[in-house]
Amino acid sequence: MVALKVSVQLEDFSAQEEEKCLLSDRRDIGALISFIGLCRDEEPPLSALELEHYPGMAEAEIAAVAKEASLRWPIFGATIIHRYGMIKPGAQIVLTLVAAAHREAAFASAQFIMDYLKTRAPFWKKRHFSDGTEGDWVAPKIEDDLALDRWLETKPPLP
Amino acid sequence: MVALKVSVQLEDFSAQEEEKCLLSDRRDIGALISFIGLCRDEEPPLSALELEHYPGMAEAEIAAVAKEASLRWPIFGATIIHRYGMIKPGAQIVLTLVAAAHREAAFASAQFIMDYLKTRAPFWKKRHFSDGTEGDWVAPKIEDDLALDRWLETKPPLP
Amino acid sequence: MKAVYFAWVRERIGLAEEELSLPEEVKTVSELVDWLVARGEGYALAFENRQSIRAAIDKRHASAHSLIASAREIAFFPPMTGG
Amino acid sequence: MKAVYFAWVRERIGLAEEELSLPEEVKTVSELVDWLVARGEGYALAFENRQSIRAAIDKRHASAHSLIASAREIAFFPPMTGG
Repeated sequence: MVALKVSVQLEDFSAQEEEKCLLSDRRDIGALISFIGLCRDEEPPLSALELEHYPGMAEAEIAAVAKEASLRWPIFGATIIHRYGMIKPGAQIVLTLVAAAHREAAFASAQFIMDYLKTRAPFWKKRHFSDGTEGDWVAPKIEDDLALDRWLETKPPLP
Repeated sequence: MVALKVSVQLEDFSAQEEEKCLLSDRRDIGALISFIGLCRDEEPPLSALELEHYPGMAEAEIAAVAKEASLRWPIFGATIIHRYGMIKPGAQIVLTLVAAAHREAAFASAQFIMDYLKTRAPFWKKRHFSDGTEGDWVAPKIEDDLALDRWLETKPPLP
Repeated sequence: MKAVYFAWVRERIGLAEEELSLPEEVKTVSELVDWLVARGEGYALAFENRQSIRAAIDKRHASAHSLIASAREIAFFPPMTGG
Repeated sequence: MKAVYFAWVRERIGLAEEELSLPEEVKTVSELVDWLVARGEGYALAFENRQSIRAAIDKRHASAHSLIASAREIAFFPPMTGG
């Protein structure tokens, strides 16, 4: 039984609380990876990033990516939390936790989850600037599409 | 200026405290990776893993690996803590934190640090079993040497 | 059938969602886009670069050729930028 | 010159460290191992599989051919298993 937890939420999260929850009292976990994505400030200065999402589909897509990771690597569990709403520079946006017996599976699946989440989960970022103006929508990065290529070598991509 | 912190210590560590320290009040960090290596229980059941180390060389080798990671990837900082002494199943052994603007550099350098640390930092694990017997020394895994190969493609190995 | 729009597709169309009564000949996502574009300037602007617009049928990723016959909800949105 | 031993090398030799007074002809790590092996059974056992033993000179990784002339501290240990 692989413990997969997905949450799409307005509130901030505590990586520590989630880690405790994922580890519970297991003594077979040798590697715990935590990835936290944060809101970076930019030039011109941001007052916030606004994260829009597609309720229902966002949860389903993240869950599908987590499930796929658990089929590709021997992991014990994964917790993925993605926030929406107005997020200030320095604040947390996304958390991916993976617990496994060995570090290779933990690293690979955490990176896989982040790569696929970036290009499959329906979230969109809009910049709001410190001078009060509403900025543009963040454009997707070409590197994010390229990042998927590394996973194609071993197995077919998600449908 | 890349903030590199290395500690080899008997006491347990708090990943959360170290993360706070590494993030400080920066608003340019977009990705924070935390890797925690834990003592897994085995068959026959362990009472503890005893971690022996070479004082002075352990710190120096880990610092050299962290420095090399900071030269290979654009990262803002890294914190590496490795414990020694008697460590019970479920307890923490090693922490590697990396902060960067983007996830690619954070993932790659955290994995690089763990791979090199495994094979270069002078630590040795001895099993102690629940029935009171002192067990054997943990043998190095062939995968740990193979894990280094992936880093040779891009740049020469550490001296 | 309900249509939902996100991010700058929503802004350009000026609606977050709407009920659509489609003529029978609109069978695929691509044909639905043609039909929407003909409805007005906002739609035309939203779909001016059609390759960059993604679609979902009942909250699952769809392609231009996907059939919409039994769809309850169809979504249009720009490439995703989460994570 | 100080010699330090770790893990099962330490256990087999039965010492964590010792002061060595080396004859002049012992110039490399490899020659030092030969000299140690000749000292007794514990040493011979510790170095019975020589390729698997690692050495460090003044807390830096060294090879079998490294010169030990100016070394203050030389260490011998099995392959590392930290992390």
